[in-house]
Amino acid sequence: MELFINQVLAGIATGAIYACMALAVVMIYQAIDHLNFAQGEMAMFSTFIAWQLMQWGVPYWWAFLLTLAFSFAGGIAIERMLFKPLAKAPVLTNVAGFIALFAIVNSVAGLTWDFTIKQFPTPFGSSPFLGSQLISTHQAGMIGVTVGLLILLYLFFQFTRIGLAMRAAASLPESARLVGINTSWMIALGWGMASAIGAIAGILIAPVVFLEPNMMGGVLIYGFAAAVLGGLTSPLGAVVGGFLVGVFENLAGTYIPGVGNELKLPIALALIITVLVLKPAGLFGRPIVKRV
Amino acid sequence: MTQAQLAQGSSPLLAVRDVSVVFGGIIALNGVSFDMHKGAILGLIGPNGAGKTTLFNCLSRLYQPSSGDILMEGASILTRPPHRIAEIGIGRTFQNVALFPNLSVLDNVRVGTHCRSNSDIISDSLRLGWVRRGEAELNKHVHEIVTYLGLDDVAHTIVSGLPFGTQKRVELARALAADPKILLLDEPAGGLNHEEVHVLGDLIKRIRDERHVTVLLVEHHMGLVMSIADHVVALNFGRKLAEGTPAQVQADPDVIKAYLGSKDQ
Amino acid sequence: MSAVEEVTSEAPAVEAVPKRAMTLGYGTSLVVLGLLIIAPMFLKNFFVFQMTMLLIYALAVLALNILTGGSGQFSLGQSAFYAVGAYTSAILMEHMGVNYALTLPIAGIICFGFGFLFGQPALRLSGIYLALATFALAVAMPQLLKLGFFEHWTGGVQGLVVTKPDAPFGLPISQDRWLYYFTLVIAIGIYIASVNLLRSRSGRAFMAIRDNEIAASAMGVDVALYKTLAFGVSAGITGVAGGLGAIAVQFVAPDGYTITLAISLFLGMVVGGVGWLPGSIVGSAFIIFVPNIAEHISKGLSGAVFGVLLFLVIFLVPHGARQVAIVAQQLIGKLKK
Amino acid sequence: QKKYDPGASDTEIKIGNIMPYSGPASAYGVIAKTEEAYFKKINAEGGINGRKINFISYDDAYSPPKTVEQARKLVESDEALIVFNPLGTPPNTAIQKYLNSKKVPQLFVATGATKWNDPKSFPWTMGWQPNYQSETQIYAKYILKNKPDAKIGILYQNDDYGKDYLKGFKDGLGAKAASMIVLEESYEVSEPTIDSHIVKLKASGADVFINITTPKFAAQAIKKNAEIGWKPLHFLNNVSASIGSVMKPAGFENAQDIISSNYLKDTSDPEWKNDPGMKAFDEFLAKYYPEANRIDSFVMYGYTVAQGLVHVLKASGDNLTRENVMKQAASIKGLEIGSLLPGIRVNTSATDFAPISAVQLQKFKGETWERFGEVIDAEVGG
Amino acid sequence: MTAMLNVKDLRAYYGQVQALHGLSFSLNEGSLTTLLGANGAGKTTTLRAICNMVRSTGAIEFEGKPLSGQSTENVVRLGIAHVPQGRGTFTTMTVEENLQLGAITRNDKKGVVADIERMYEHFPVLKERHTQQAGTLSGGEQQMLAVARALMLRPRLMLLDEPSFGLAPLIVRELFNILGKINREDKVTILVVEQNAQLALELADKAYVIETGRIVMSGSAAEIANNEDVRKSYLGY
Ligand SMILES: Nc1ncnc2c1ncn2[C@@H]1O[C@H](COP(=O)(O)OP(=O)(O)OP(=O)(O)O)[C@@H](O)[C@H]1O
Ligand SMILES: Nc1ncnc2c1ncn2[C@@H]1O[C@H](COP(=O)(O)OP(=O)(O)OP(=O)(O)O)[C@@H](O)[C@H]1O
Ligand SMILES: CC(C)C[C@H](N)C(=O)O
Ligand SMILES: [Mg+2]
Ligand SMILES: [Mg+2]
Repeated sequence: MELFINQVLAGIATGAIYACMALAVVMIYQAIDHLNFAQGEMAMFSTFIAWQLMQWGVPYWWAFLLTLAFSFAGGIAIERMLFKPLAKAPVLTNVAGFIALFAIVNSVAGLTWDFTIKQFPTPFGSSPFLGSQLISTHQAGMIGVTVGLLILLYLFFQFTRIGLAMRAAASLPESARLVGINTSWMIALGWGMASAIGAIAGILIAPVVFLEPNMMGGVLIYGFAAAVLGGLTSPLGAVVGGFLVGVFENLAGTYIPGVGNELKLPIALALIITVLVLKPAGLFGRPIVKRV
Repeated sequence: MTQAQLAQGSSPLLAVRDVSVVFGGIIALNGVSFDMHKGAILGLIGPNGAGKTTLFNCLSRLYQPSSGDILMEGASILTRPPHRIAEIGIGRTFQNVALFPNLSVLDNVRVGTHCRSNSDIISDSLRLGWVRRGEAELNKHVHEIVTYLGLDDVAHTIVSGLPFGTQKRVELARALAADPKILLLDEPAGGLNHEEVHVLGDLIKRIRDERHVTVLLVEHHMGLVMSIADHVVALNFGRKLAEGTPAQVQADPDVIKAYLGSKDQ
Repeated sequence: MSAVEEVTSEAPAVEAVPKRAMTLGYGTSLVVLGLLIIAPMFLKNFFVFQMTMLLIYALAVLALNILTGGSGQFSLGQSAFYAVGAYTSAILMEHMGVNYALTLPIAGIICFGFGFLFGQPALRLSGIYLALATFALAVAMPQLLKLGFFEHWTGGVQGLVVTKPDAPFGLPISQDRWLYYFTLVIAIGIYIASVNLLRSRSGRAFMAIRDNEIAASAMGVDVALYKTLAFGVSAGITGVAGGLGAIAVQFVAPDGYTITLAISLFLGMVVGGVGWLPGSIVGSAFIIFVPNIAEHISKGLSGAVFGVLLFLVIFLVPHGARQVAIVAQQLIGKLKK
Repeated sequence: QKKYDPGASDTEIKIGNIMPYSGPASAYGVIAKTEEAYFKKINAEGGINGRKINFISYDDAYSPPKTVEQARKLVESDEALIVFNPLGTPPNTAIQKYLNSKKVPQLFVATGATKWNDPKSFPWTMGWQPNYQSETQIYAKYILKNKPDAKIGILYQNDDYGKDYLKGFKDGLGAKAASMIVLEESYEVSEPTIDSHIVKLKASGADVFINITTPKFAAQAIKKNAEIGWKPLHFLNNVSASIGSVMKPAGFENAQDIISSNYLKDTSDPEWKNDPGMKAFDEFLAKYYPEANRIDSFVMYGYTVAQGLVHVLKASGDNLTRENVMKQAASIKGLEIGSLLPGIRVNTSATDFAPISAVQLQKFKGETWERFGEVIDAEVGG
Repeated sequence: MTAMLNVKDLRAYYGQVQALHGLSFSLNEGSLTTLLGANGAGKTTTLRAICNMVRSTGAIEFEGKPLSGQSTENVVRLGIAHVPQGRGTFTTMTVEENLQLGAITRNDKKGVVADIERMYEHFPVLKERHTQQAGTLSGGEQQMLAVARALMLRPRLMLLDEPSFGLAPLIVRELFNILGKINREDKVTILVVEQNAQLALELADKAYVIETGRIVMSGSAAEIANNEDVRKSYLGY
């Protein structure tokens, strides 16, 4: 029983990482109607920027804010330079573009900061949280920030005009233009916001997994899985999905005999697929009905 | 005497029995029943949202009625999956045009023959003799239909750039390619001007007469319905409001109130 | 509640090609074929080996193209099918002494079955959801191959070394050349069969599904069946490619069949032109040679250089090699006038 | 009398190499970059017996099929004399048969798998570093001796490297393995964190922790142990025994008393501040590879193995045939390299294809490794 | 009366295909003009060209300002609402969100809320369905939504592409009443492409007939309605 509780708590702690990334995934999905495979790498790069600033002596919170600003601007710049020209290209060509971006960012980060792991500071400290040795204050802080971000995103998409416009631009650009939405800038804005949220995710994740150019590889897979499980249209779903994936994979790894550990990820993914087969829009996504 | 009248008395080709459809809280169809007799053109009218398209979707098994039954030549179709509807002779067009946008007109029509042919992926890959002969025959049939509907000029064109009215005609061709017994037409006159509607009316009648197809026609263009339908059913809020000859229905006060509106209003 | 199919709405993931544009004209085909037959006679063994790999990956790209360009389903899981094909051949050859040529149809059939079965749950998914499911398959495959449970057969993390076949009947050509021509014959056979398939009733059913599922089903197309068949066919061809790959490389190991392979095949398809079968070989050349060019330009930044080259290609020809072919065709047309 | 095989001439020696510069294993790329820098140094200083080294290194992204392609390119197209220090067990396995059939030396492979020391079946393949199995055997013997009632928990990476270590450890424990090991946990490199495994290991009640992980995961494990207050006797594999790139990020306070073993000098260890070997290393870096991150243990690794190769080539003299290179590689006697720990030398023979086969145990104290005990010969079976 | 929209020598292309061959016409402020033409004549293309949704050449001026080179969204922001052929419903969003999107460029929150209520009065069925996913509405219901969404912009010029498409006769008449009303009372200039020529000509001041991308006839609505050919092709008497 103690092991069970421990694994659930450890799962929640890891789940916070996935949830964080999943929020960024949902953000970009709402903005461009697609998953950006380079998103994890962009987050990693932002985190390196923060790290570099701190190496240069910038205090934590200043580095944090500067990184957010940089990431936001960087996201917009990437969209303007690399993806705007592909706006009319087929969707799959854009996906190829994401892969190219992935390769570029990863490789540049590797050359600039090499592959040794870097320690990344946490503003929350890493002492045990509330006396429990299973969750550190950093992880608790991370859960807090994730939930905070979730609320902000939810409010943004549901209650602001720009959130509505962004969703419209992603789902049907032609009609969006016909109601006066500058679709192209909505997409750029979406990239900017997704990039900034990614930066927050990276900064929160790095103290746990250590900063290095490949730190987001695994995280992104789980982030996608979590977002898809929760429903790509729902920030709440993304967060719940993140925690569920975290907890479930731990329990699977612990309790499914024999194959458990080696197949932790496949089993978690298989579960997600099962859920999707039963509920194609994810747990919290609004099912979209097609009719003729 | 029309064929429809001749067929009266005999058992209906298609019988809709007390069909209801519910979406969440919305009752889209509420106990609708009517018969279709061989060779008839049956007009189905009613206000927007009355449930006409929903009924079509039940007939082509895209929707599952929550109660009631639909009988084709006496046998229920509700046990059939959607893709096994075409083979019993129910063909349809779609209100909002549902072509295969990246295929040519000919290929769209060829897909229409899917239920009338059979071959498997292996024979297809090897292009076995009988597959080749089948394709040749099918091509003849498809070209005949394309010509019949006056689509020769655009036969090799990709359909997505065609004018709306032409696309509707391609849909009609595609439906005809399967040699249906019943043709379900959902607003075929949409986007056509008066003259074009007239031509369409003649075409539908010709199809009925020459190809022995029974037609169920949903249309808001009253001129068309009144001129070609033998029999009209009016729906409102998912219920049958009236049924009879075009003249009867057109004069029905309920229909006027709910659907036609009086001229001097 | 009625049984309305709850289809997640997705812009069709695939920008489709009109069917007539899916293949090459006879003249061009013959020229390409001639080159493929003659070139290896004058090349060093190493280049012959590279050309063999070129054909093998071209087959795998072609398989993905049938799935995506043909039936509109997206797959990031092709590496898994490739792996199953490779391991099937390797195990049959090394553990059971089956002749290498015989292992290929077996690999194809096993992969067809595997793909067909995988297609079942994938049926309910489309677009991104399908992408995730196939992605999961790709991620899971190396881990499955490592499982201690199968270790006796798969060699676990160590993999299996495969013996390279000699030319039969004492033909006086090198192993590499023999394998090349062997692969070429298979590749041509599969290419022709694929073209036939897409031009037939089944192929039209695939494309109808790609363009409009609901309408396809109203025309009598068994959407579920054809979607899973497309998966099966695609997996089967990929499996044959995998088997050939195992023989050519003489080694199978879990690390050879990671998601990176699936991504490469995907890039090959995009670069070659989605839905344009002859593009497969162009795409295959891209994924084999461009990384080499990239590392030649800069070792430390080879990834970045590769990314930049890829961006250049998709900026210039967002529709892939197909676009080049169309432009060329128009030019030739003009010249002829 | 001069004798040459392809790749060697009066003016140059072509050395082939394969490394994962891209993809998930790209961290190892610096090994070849360091080697390249070192050969630059050798060339600048006049080359080897007057011949310049032409170092041709290709990227295989750690994918065996690509390794085969690159190896064949090196042999058949570039006509390199040897393939030197290709990295990783699966990639090396993929090309072993080919290189042996072509009689091209596959020299000093960059992996610690045990199978490279097999001159009978593969006379053209030779390892370099102490093999993984013997390292964990040493830990096993240490445990048997000092803590015979240990309850052991193991965490290992689920690949060839982890499994090789695991096997060595179990062999080392012998019959007692089953009773002493309470939990074997494996993780995949795709996992973002290994926290849950640590939680599980703690819950298993283990009081000895065998940590077979690569640097990132090693640091995570050390840190997590401290966070959840698990204080077992902690053995860390040599792969991750770097002060600068593992212990420091994990936090020195969390790393106290960890036991490991090494054969190379740790660049971050203050002990070597005035060591001539380390000084030479720093001079080399300053002049030929200034952008290097000197705390990266792979830099030291590449620097050392490159010197091993230079020794072999020098010894080959003017007889630069593949056969002679292999022969010279198999007859290194007591070679000292400045970056090896005192007392550790390179030794090979016609029947011993394990150049470095000695290690020394060490314990982490304060901010440095304290070596203890003898230099142990670590050859499996030997 | 001044010309609000001036179109000169408009040519439009789909790829290599030319769809419009030099159209010129103008709309007076506050007028209601109808555009008639057979299937594929180029009516839709004309409206799309005004909003810069197809590649075109020629001069289009709106209140003296050239529209060419402006992006679609900027054209809309000038107060030009477009009810596109095929409705352009945001199918995955709710009915109410669709209406809000119509007013996305407006800044008067209260006015928007009031206008949504007004649309619900015009089309009560939309109110009933305001939380329903718009893509599941019936064809006619979606058409109403498209018109309502365009009205939400509070446009000064409205371009309607077959607004009566798929609407029941009763609703068609209501729709035209509404159009007439906003034209008269709110002084909204209207250009409507319509197959129900009779109704359109009844309501319009002016009419153009277009054939294969060229204007072949123009005049007051009454004149056009009396033309022999028009009667035969479009009115049927
Ligand atoms: N999938 C669905 N989910 C929810 N409501 C639906 C769905 N499909 C149809 N409806 C509702 O059912 C009612 C009937 O729709 P249907 O399309 O059958 O109308 P119709 O008679 O064809 O109207 P029109 O003439 O406008 O095409 C409509 O009010 C519509 O909103
Ligand atoms: N996307 C497109 N690609 C190629 N050609 C097109 C495209 N859209 C329209 N066309 C062509 O342009 C011409 C004019 O079409 P348009 O849609 O403007 O006609 P329309 O008068 O609105 O007719 P309708 O609405 O009845 O189809 C037609 O010949 C049509 O085939
Ligand atoms: C020390 C490293 C170069 C060896 C590496 N861990 C491998 O076996 O792949
Ligand atoms: Mg309808
Ligand atoms: Mg039009």
